[in-house]
Amino acid sequence: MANTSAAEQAAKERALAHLKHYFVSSDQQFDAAKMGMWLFLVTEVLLFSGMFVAYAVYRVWYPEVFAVASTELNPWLGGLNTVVLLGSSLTVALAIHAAQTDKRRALVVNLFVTVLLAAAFMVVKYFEYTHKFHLGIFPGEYFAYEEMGQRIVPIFFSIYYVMTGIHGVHVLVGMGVLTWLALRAMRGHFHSGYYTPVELAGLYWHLVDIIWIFLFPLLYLI
Amino acid sequence: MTEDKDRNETPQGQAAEERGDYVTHAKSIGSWLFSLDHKRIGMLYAVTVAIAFLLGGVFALLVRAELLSPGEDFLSAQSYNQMFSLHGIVMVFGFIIPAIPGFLGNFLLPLHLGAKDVAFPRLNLASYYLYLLGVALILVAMVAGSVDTGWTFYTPYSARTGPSVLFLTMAVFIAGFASIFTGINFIVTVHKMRAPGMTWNRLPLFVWSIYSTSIVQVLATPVLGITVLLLFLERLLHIGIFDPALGGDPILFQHFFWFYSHPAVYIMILPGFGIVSELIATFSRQRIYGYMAIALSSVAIALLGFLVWGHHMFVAGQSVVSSVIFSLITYLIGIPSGIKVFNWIATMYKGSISFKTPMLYALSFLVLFTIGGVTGIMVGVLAVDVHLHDTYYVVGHFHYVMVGGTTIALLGGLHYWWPKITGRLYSEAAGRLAALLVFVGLNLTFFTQLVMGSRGMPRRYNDYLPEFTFLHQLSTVGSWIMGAGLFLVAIYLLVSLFRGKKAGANPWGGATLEWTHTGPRPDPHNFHRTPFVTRGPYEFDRIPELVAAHRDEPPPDAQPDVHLNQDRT
Amino acid sequence: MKGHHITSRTTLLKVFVALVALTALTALTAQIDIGVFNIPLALAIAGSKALLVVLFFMALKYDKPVNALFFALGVLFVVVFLTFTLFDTAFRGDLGNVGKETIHSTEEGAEE
Amino acid sequence: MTGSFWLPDGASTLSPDIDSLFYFVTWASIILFAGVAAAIVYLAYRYRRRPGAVPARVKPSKIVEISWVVLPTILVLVVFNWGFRLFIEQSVAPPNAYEIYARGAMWKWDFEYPTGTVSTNELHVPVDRPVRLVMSSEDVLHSFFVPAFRVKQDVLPDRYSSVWFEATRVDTFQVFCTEYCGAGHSIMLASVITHSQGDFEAWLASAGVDEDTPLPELGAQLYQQQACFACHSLDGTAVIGPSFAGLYGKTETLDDGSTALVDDDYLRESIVDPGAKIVEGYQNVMQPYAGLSDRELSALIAFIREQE
Repeated sequence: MANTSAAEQAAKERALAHLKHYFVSSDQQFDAAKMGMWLFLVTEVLLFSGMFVAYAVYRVWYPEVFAVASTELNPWLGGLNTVVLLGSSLTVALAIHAAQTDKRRALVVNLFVTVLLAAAFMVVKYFEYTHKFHLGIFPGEYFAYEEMGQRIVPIFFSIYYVMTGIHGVHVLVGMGVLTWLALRAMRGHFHSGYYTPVELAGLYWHLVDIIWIFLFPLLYLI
Repeated sequence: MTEDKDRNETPQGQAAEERGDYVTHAKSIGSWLFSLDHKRIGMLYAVTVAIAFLLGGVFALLVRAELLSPGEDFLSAQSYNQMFSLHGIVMVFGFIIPAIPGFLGNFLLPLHLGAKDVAFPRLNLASYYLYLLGVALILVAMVAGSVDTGWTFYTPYSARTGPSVLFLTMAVFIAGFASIFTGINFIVTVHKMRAPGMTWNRLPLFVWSIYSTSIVQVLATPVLGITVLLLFLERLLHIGIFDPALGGDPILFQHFFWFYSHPAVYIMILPGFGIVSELIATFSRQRIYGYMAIALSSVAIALLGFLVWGHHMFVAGQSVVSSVIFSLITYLIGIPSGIKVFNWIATMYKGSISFKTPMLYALSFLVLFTIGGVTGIMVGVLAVDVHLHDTYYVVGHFHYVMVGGTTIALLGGLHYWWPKITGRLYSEAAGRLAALLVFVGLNLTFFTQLVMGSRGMPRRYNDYLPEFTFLHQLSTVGSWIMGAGLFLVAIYLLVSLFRGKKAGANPWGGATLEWTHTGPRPDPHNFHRTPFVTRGPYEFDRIPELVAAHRDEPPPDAQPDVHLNQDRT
Repeated sequence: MKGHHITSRTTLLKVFVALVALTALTALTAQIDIGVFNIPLALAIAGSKALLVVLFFMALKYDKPVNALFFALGVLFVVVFLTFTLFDTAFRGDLGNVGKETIHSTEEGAEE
Repeated sequence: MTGSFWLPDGASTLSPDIDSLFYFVTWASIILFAGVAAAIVYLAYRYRRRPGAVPARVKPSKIVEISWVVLPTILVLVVFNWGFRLFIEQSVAPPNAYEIYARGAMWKWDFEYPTGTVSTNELHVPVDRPVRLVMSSEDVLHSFFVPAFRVKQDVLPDRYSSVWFEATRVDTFQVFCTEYCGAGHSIMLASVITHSQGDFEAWLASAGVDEDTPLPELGAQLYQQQACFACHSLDGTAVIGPSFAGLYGKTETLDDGSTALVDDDYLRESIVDPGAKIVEGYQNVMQPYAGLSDRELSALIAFIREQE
């Protein structure tokens, strides 16, 4: 028993090093940070909700055009991307687990694997985009792709580009943050007493994954 | 009027004097511009918001001056449209949304909660600079061949007019982030940073209203972000979602825009409610009547505010089903506002009412907001709105609520907390004269607009039929009187900075923590000992003996780290 | 640290396997055309996947209830935004004061 | 504008009902406002701060709190229901309504009758008979508003929106555009002219063609009717388009640097296809007037030629 309480004591001292003067205890600081992050995630959900509303409105008006246009997207690449992102969600959760249990090596490895999986996601996206540009499928007015008619199909692809584009930007931002955290983890900044940044980056990354979980069926499958 | 001198010496140790209060403890420019102290950030907001208000006011006076006579006086149609657009944009995004949360909210929230600072001070400073960048970009949009789309920038007109709409969309996108981060910051502060003993039903009503405003800011502003982003892409890549030529639907843009903009009007008025609750209670020296009713009606307005945006679009071509649903829910949201007004009036019953300037503004708020409210009920009626929509009646309605409501409440709050912010007293006579001028000018300006509107005068017209000339002239004269009143306020407040009498710690006999637990100006970390709260915010009858007997100190048996807010989420 | 829940690695792996399985399920069910139930089914599967991620990966299940309240409020207002906008667009032109179809589509219909 | 303090004279079958609802809400508001103001004045005076007066504790009573929730809710739902029923009547045009197509364009209104004749900025309608306007816009959002009939409906590009009214007296009524549409938003005016049934038919028959009026005079009428005045002045000041004063015979420098002599063909082309030649310093915002007959075109040109 003695050593666990000693480890407990050590973790408490290291945590106090990060305690801000206006907080009363590091638990309060950690809970405040997490609540702030959850509120930020709500704003991200509402940001994407705008695009889901645009998708729903035009789907209700032109169901058959949307069904036809979505056949142009390759469901296999979409499915692969979904599994890649689910994997990255797992590894970021494992990273948090490692930080909580003071396994620094596992933390660094998991963070880097997450970044790699995210990069793989972006590469698959790159191929999808270039394939479409090659066919002449551009957003809105520059749409030059005859097979499916000219009227509402460009709107489907505009919504597709806006949704996946903004989601892609969020993936890139996530990659940047996770890489920065991995570098700090290598220098031993995070341990069971102080791992808030890893926790918050994990929450953000899970949300980016959830957005793709909804994007995949709506755009690729139905 | 008897000054309440007997009880404003609070238990201040000697330490405060050497270190100086939040203003004097550091003098350099950097200590102000990059300060993490919520009170100094509040001051930065105050200066920028005042400049934005001055700018918006000048545009308003130009618009009214052009309308003095029919035909083209000194503004061409194009520049008149730019003028009213800029008046709208600068006033909405530059002044009225950030003003009370940014200035008074920042300054007072930690003080009201008994906390040392907000939950995320760095985020607080970042929010200020994002807001500043947003206002700067609006000015760039103004100079670069300005915007003539009105503050609503409806497509397809906004998609085809001059290029400066791009600057405008960027400015609004960035200023939106400032609003989101402030909202997040305040919600976490209220949940996590309350002093021991400060339970939810002991929070001052100003905190309740700022909390409700933050809920609306967090839930509504992201949709403005996506709306403005889609408009930006519409103009750059012609993505066609709002462009009828490509099969898009301009009414969808109105849905996106008003999903943010109606809750935004509650972002504007809720803080005003908070200030009026504080003023009415303190100057009637009476506990608020129906404390929980007022507190919960703020939250109810915040949440219901998201279900009513369609009442801006009754004649825009939306389906009759949605118009009927929106009109019905619009009525349900009128009720909480009514509850508040009735409860404020009931608070004055059996009170001991003093008529200092803040109370004059609070009473004129009650009168003007009632007019704003009932005209809101009028434009909420489906059949009558068909006649009144987009006429000066609507202009009169929302100015009664925004100028007669929020701006008057802000002026009341400014005078009420002026001694606590600057440590000086302003001249009471000048204050009352200015309040009268503003009241008269406001009614003259906007009541005539109500009459013009119901007679069929459309809004956003730079030229009008001769029969409206007299009413326009009345309205313009009214705007001069109100302008003079506001200018007078600016003068005597600035004068009081240098030559005002020194104020005590509690010149009005307020009962909330910033009056009873800090010196004339709060020191950098607000409180010497985190206050242990044992009473409600408006229990004036319990102040004297409590302060005298130091019973506000934590009771000896309380464990040192007893933090009641820990176990409560 | 006291009070911080640590989700065991086995639960994380089990949740991951469930998520991949659901992805496969939604990919398969999309092939077979079940008419009007296509969209609700796809949304139901995506919703359950999202719930799994939120409860276990983001540990909302073991977290303070107020965070769950905020997230639920956000999702509620997305639903409000969606349904009230669809009240308009799905029923547009219900009483004839506005055209049910756009002029372009009526002309196109007339041409064929 | 005669009419009561608040509202212009109503001239449609529905306007009396709408006015009575408007007055009900106005009077209810005035009574509520008077009550609030009286309570404030009384309480402020009765309980003004006097030395030594200690405010007495007031226990908030549940009944009072409930009453000022329930009473306003009832009042407000009554008003909603009344407004709802009227709105349904406003939205559904009677089946036998006389249909006219209206087109809103940047800063003018065109009204096309079943007989094919197109009248600009002047809507002639029979009195005591329901008229249904089927409206669409050629560019941005506009809104058709006739205060006297208490009707308003936004005019949308690419989607028909309709409004109906039944005039109750013979008169001329003002039409406004109430959805912001740019520089000419405030001069995009038109007028509704009601006739008895016989006069209306007579106007409809003659409106199509009139051979006798001399060209310059017809041109002057068209200058007003087609709202040329909105953008082209006669006194040399440039408004949105070049002024007609001394225009004929001038050589204009165009925005691509070339020059063009202003003669009959230049004027005809500038009316039918304004985008072809844009004079330096002006924007390409003019709508093509393709609907004018040859006689109307030559009348306009004759009129412009006369302007020094």
